[in-house]
Amino acid sequence: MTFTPRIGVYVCHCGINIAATVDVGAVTQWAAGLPGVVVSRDYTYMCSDPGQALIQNDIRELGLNRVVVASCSPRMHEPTFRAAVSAVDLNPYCFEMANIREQCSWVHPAAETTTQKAMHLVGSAVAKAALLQPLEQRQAPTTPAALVIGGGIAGMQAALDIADAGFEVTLVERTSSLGGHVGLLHRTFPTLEPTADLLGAIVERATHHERLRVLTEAEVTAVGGFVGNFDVDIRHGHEEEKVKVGAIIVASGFDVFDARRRPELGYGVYPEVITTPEFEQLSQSEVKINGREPKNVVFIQCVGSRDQALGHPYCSRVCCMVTAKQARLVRERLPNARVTVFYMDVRAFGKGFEEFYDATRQAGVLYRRGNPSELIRRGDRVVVRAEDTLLGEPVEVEADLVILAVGMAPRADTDALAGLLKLARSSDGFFMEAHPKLRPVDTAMAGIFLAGACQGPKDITETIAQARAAAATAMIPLMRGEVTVEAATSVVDEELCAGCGQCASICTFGALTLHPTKGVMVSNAVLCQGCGACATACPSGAINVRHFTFDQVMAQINVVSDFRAPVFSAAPAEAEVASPS
Amino acid sequence: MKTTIPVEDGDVLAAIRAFLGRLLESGALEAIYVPLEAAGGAAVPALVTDPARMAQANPLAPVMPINGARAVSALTGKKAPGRVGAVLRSCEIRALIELVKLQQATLEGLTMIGLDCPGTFEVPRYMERQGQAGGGLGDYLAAAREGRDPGSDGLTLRTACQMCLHPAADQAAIRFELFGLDPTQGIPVDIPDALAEQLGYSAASADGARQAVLEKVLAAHRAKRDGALAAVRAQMNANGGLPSLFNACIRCHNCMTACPICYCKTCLFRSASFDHKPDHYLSAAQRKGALRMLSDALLFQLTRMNHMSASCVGCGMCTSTCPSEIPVGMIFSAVGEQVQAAFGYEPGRSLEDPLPLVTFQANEWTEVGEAK
Amino acid sequence: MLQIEAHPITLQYDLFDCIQCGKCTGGCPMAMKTRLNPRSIILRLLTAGDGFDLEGREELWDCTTCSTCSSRCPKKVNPMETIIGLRGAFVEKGRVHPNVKTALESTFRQGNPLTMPRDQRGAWAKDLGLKEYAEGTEFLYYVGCTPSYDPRAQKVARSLVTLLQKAGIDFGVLGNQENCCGSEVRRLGEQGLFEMMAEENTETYKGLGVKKMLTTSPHCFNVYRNDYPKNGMAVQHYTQVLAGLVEEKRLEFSGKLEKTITYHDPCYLGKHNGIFDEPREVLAAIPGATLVEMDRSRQKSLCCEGGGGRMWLEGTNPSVRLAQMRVKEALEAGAQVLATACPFCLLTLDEAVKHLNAEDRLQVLDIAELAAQAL
Amino acid sequence: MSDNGNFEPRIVAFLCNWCTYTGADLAGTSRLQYPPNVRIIRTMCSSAVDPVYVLKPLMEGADGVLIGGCHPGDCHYQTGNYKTRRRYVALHEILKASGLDERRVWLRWISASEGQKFASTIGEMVAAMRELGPNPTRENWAV
Amino acid sequence: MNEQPTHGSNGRGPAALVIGGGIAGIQASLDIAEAGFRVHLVERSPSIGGRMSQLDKTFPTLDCSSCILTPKMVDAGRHPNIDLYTYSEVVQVTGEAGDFHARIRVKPRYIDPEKCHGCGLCAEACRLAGRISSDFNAGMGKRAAVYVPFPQAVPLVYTVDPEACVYLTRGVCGKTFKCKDACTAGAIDFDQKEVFVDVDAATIINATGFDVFDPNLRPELGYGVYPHVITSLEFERLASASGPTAGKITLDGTLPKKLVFIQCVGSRDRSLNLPYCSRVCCMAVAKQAHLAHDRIPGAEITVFYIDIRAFGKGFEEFYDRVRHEGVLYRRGNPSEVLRRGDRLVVRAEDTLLGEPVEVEADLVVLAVGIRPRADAQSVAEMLGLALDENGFFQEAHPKVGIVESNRPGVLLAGCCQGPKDIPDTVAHAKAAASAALIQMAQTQKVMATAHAAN
Repeated sequence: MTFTPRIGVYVCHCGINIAATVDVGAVTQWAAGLPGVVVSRDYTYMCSDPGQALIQNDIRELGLNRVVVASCSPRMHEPTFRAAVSAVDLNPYCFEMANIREQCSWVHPAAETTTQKAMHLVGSAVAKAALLQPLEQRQAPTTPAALVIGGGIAGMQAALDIADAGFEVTLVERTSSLGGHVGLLHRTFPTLEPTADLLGAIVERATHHERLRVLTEAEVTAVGGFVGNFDVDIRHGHEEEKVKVGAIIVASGFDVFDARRRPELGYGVYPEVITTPEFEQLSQSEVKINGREPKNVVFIQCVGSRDQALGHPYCSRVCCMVTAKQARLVRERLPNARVTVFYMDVRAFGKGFEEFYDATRQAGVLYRRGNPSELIRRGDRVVVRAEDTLLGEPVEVEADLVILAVGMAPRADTDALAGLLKLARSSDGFFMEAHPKLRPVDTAMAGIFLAGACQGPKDITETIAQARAAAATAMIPLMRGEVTVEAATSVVDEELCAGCGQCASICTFGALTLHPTKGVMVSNAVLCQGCGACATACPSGAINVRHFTFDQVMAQINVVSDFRAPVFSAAPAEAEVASPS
Repeated sequence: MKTTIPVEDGDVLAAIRAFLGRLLESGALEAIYVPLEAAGGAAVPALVTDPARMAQANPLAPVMPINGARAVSALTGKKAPGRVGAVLRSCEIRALIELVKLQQATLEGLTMIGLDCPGTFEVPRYMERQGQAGGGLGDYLAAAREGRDPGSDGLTLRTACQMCLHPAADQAAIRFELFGLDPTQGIPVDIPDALAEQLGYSAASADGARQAVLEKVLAAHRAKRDGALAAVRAQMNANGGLPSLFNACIRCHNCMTACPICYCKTCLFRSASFDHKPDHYLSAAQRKGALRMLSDALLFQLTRMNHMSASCVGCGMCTSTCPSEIPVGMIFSAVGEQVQAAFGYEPGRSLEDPLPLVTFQANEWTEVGEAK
Repeated sequence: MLQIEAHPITLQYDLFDCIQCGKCTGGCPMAMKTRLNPRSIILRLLTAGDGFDLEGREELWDCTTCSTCSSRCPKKVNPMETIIGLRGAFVEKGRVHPNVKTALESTFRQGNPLTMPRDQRGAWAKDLGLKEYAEGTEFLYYVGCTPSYDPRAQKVARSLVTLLQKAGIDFGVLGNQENCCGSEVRRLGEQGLFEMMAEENTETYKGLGVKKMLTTSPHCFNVYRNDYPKNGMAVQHYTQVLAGLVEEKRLEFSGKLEKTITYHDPCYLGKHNGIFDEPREVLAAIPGATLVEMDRSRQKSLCCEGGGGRMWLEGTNPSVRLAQMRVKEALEAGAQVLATACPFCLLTLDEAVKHLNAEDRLQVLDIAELAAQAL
Repeated sequence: MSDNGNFEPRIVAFLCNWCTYTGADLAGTSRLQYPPNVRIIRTMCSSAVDPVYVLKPLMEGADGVLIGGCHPGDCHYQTGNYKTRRRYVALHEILKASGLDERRVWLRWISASEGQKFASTIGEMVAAMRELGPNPTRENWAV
Repeated sequence: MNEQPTHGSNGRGPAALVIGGGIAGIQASLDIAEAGFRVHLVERSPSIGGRMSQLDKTFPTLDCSSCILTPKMVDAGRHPNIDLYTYSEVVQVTGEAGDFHARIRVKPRYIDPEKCHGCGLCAEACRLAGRISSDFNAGMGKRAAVYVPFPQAVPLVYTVDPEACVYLTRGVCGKTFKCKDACTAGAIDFDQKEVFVDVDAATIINATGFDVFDPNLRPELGYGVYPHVITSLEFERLASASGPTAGKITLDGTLPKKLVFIQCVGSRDRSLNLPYCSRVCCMAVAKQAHLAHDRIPGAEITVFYIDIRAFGKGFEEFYDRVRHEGVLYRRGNPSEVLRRGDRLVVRAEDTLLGEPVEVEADLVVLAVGIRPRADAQSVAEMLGLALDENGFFQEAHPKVGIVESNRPGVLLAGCCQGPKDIPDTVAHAKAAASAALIQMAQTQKVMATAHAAN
């Protein structure tokens, strides 16, 4: 091929994030000498408008046909720069990034070796860039329908929003009724509104919405396809059915921490010891323990939360306010009862929470700082033994009702569901969002979104907010009516392919088949997810994944395997080193 | 069924030729792949359709110019064009089965005709041997009967054959048995019942001492093999190790060309990916101060191991064709043995065993990938 | 054994509002030198259950009622009042320091805590020809106990009179009829006596038709303003009055005062009542005077340890005296004059200066005195 | 081999885009320091790491090669890492059998949330390669 | 992002009006625009980005704020479905859900946005260069009278500050306009007048954000008196690579060795009628303590707190990590800050020791709380919205109606409704987008039928 690369290299200071540890100037100058490079520049913030303009001008002025930016992780800014280059009609796939921040300047000291590493990474990117090929992104139509897994408050809210927006929604609930954990609550904080009031309305709407199909006692058994066009198998009672949807929202909820895992608290041993969910039930009838009204009630917070020893290092976010609410209820129902709350930190962070906490104390609830160590039986009562860390003294509090504020845990079946949907999980075991800040409801799987406590502990308000957020994000492909098909997929070289079919046997997505007559393999770009396992399986190098081809990777290897301190070859005449900053 | 082919005045070869001829005449097969004796005494693998040509056929010639699996792959492709037969040795059959798994050949419409194989000589040895007294067929068959090495001082079998653990062509449909038997009295053949009836053979068992002799042969080969592999492993692990073993390699790719498993249309190392620009060589040379030309010799061998060692049947054709007399086959057998052991895989045993690298289990090698 | 019921107290003083943040104790000037820990007291009351034993809690008498704790509490709890309440329990049981007993008795009998005869109260002003307050007089000048009897404090009252006369203010005094305001009685926990006095005094002022009152002491000013039942009487501290006069140019200083002055905010003027600027305005108006600020000024002013009945109590740790720390701070600030506007501060600081032998370097003067000098 | 303690090992790492590469990014955003002896090449999945990619650097004199993938069960492509695991086992046998030190090739499962694990893995590998000493192919031009 | 589908012929379908260009407004706008509807995004300041653009790192992942925000800003600035009105204000809204009419006042930048490339020559030339304190840098950096708030501003167009510009304030600026002379693009235009743009919208999202507490209201803490008492926002700018000290945590060149962070300044404070928890300070302080530990070798860092509210995903783990790094957490709400010699002294009670303590400090950082915007009242009146008892915008229902307001069709996003951290803000904004999309989908149906009718 007569193509000669004209590569522009752009090295970012990222303020001082890179410049403080990497000699950006040296990298820029070194890059200028690399084969194919016609211009090499550095700038404070390549991602800023002027930074992007710099690149765009060079593409126009110097006729660049390949661009390399050395800055942060491609996971951060690749889309930004791809958009920038395509804005001036350079194919976005003719762009390559060198990750000299996350994987270089941020993890190494300011030293020659760090700069050398940066040079290698840039060289590697340049070598790959020289071999990059323009690719076309295709659009595929989407099925204007959604699947919601889980019939709790999150699932229902998400389903309703999508249905209200005019799309068919299938809601799959494992149990026989809608409502999830919220259905078990008596009243909500901080308004003390009866749960039934708010939940009832939602369940009512969900069950009667014209575009919302509720399947109870149902579960998803298989998920195929991809964003915009998922094929879902659902086992519904005894029959199996298949639905096609464009987006999937996971709202599978959480499990309650099993207080037996803290045996020193006597749950399951002393009838006087119950959990917060159990109190929700109790508080709906007359509050009696062992047939009599409790006179001394003690709440213990952080049972199964903030507990590294039990693998629950995280805060369950709701217990503080659940406790405050229940303590208030006890004061209302049993005006003569003494109510004590043992806490480590009171986390009243939500709207109206601190005020509610104030009101709870004003109602006569005694808050004592300390994490009770054990419960023991003394006569017909139990004794809570703790240190009041503010008195600095060990204390014993007699109680005839002890309520353990149990935390939220990932559902036991999270694994199974994760496998089914190919979802990643955070270290705390909950489903992992695509980005904790800016993509809190997306997952790594395009078209699959998270709602509610399956992503991490949340109260009702946050759950609903997040459910609606998931709904909005899921609606985007549905409303657009199309999704962009991955361009970096596998491609078969018919000249080289011997049709051995090893690729087909290894492909998870059934993207490869034997051509009926040619005796070579054929790849289906829509099914192909671009993992590249096929390319590895092919001994003759007949299959390549676009944008990650054998030649491109080998070119990178050739650069990075050469650990000699980078040699400065005199920059070719037309190459230009420039530093506007 | 087991039957016996009658042999007239001890001419075993004639009997076999006649038998092959009848397979064609009877229309049981349309063509048969078998070596024909050609001018100069060479035995040339050929596809025979004319029964008359069977006069030159010599399946008993102790030589294997090519691994027949390649030939069969060529003439069956993804489906045999007609009713084809192929006279093959065990190593050829096992290679063929691997190729079938790799969709480079098919057993559909193919009749495999196998012989007990006492071993083969390198082509030059075979030619020499032709002239010599006692180098004839009789001695070869006798060696088979007694289970001894048909080679003699100076004229040794191919090393691969000396250490062959599969001398019997178990997977063949039609199987000529030689070990522990005296074929001059009639050649015991294992043959499908239908075909036997068509050709008018009736059951007749003459097993004799075959099993015992086979054991003896295997024992001898195993001993030989262990010694040889131990030796080559010693070399591979010695200072310089594998690289020095391949220092003599001229990257002629003969090993790959002769290998029955290397089925690629164009080897990766002959593709554009390794057709480097001049500046590539220069910069590569600058790294270590010198660059081997042609480059990537060791990488080529290692990659080939990685591609085919799981399926290597140890036919030794690579060694036979190596102009630098590198013990390629020995090396690949040594490596292949370990790879195959790791996956509990025996190449060529059965079509049922999946190729180890295109399958997996979720709960295997769970220790792999975790820090020790 | 001095058992009290804790629960009613927790309710009376909204102690459940407390989140134990410690802002009270952190700022408490006494916590630095004694066991006094307002936060801890509140928690102990909250966790006491039924009975709470005050035995041995002498530190409750260390409190100067400076109100640092109460003025800073983010949850609007009032530790100072709680402590005063607890003092009440001691008083009820008669378990108080003899000095306190004397002060209280003296107030009850003589109308002043200083054990001075009632009929000598007006003596300080004999030669000033002040008029008795009568209906229609603009201001009732409430002199207060200390300025009436204490020779040092009397100078303040005299100076103030001069200024008021110079400015032509129409004011009158009650002379021997003047009765203690009860401020200290209340701080000492004798709520009963205080309420009785408050009633009497209110009656008296009603009878005289007093509309506007000015006081020498911030303590009196505060008690009238905040502790007395509402009575339609406008109370001002004299510094407010002077500041007003200065602003209206009714009071002008012809004299000069080439001095570096720093001002010590009295707790009952500043923290209690947010009066920070008026005293400074008066000082600023004095020709030649250079005002410097100590680091701890305004809301952060360090208590002189004279409030809350501490004029009669040494406290549990007399070895460290806040007044002396204060004087050192004034010296660090480079002041020649330590100005204040409270008789208690005046006396404690004066004593501290003497104790530190700093008379030649630092003068403690009341703003009224300074102003009068500048006339 | 402590006499090799002072040499700087050269490591090439192939990291899967979804887990280990992201984990490496996390190590960066968390500012977890690790030795600069590693050069990272991003692949979409560990199963895309052709053994040639591993062998080539070893031939060029790299002292170690790291393959990083998602934990078993977490593969973004469902089963890619299971395939990787088999390829790795095969490659290990080849390296072992052929006397090329298999201890120079590591496979590690490092998730997107394991920045710390990534950093420490590099640390461990650098130390281990120091112990092994320089890859002989560094000097051997005739490979 | 090329060739976006847009509902309705060339985008004349239903549109959304988003007020406020912080992360909430940006996120809501992007979601709506991506779904194919037109968005009018109105930002009062010269650039979108809002508070988040002032932050250095974000907790608990520590990824740099501008790194994750900048792409979103650029996307919003570039999006074909988003009409960006910066340096503009919505001054009037009439109509009802599905059919709002809004008037936007575009303030004069005195710079022609078409001509300006944001090269900055004017700012260099300006007589007041380096003399106007920069709001973006929380008053710590200095800029010229013509400026962009920060380098990654979107749009990257300069603005003449009418309060500062010598010409605009005094009517004359020397013999010749230095800025005009400097500008090669001829973009400077002092005759520019404010213009009004009328837009229609099916729905309105109010994302006007928040103010921070003014610590002068807690005089005992010495803010404004002691230069080395700063707010958490000022600390962010100090720690930021793009800040006035390029990331060096210093006010006078020397690195502080002893740092004290004070939490709940202007939060949980009923005496100042700020009874609520500001939700973000605990983690912001944990993050800043980590940064200080990270940037100042051997620094002694103390955090005074009342309760540690590490409630979010990964928060508690981060709090654990910061303590593990050696940051000392002491439970107590400092009562006052004093000067002692050249050092500051923080006086507090360590409530767990039960003793008053004095902690020396070279730098005291006040974790100032989140407050309603000063102009919340007037915005509320303009939009006909209610405010809650704390002055934040009142949601329709605390649980099921958190993005709806009392006025149908007008939605709330982000901190204007109450304190939120970034993930919660983004989620809230997306929730608002969802409600908006529903409204717009329905409006579109109506439009379509109406269109079919005639």
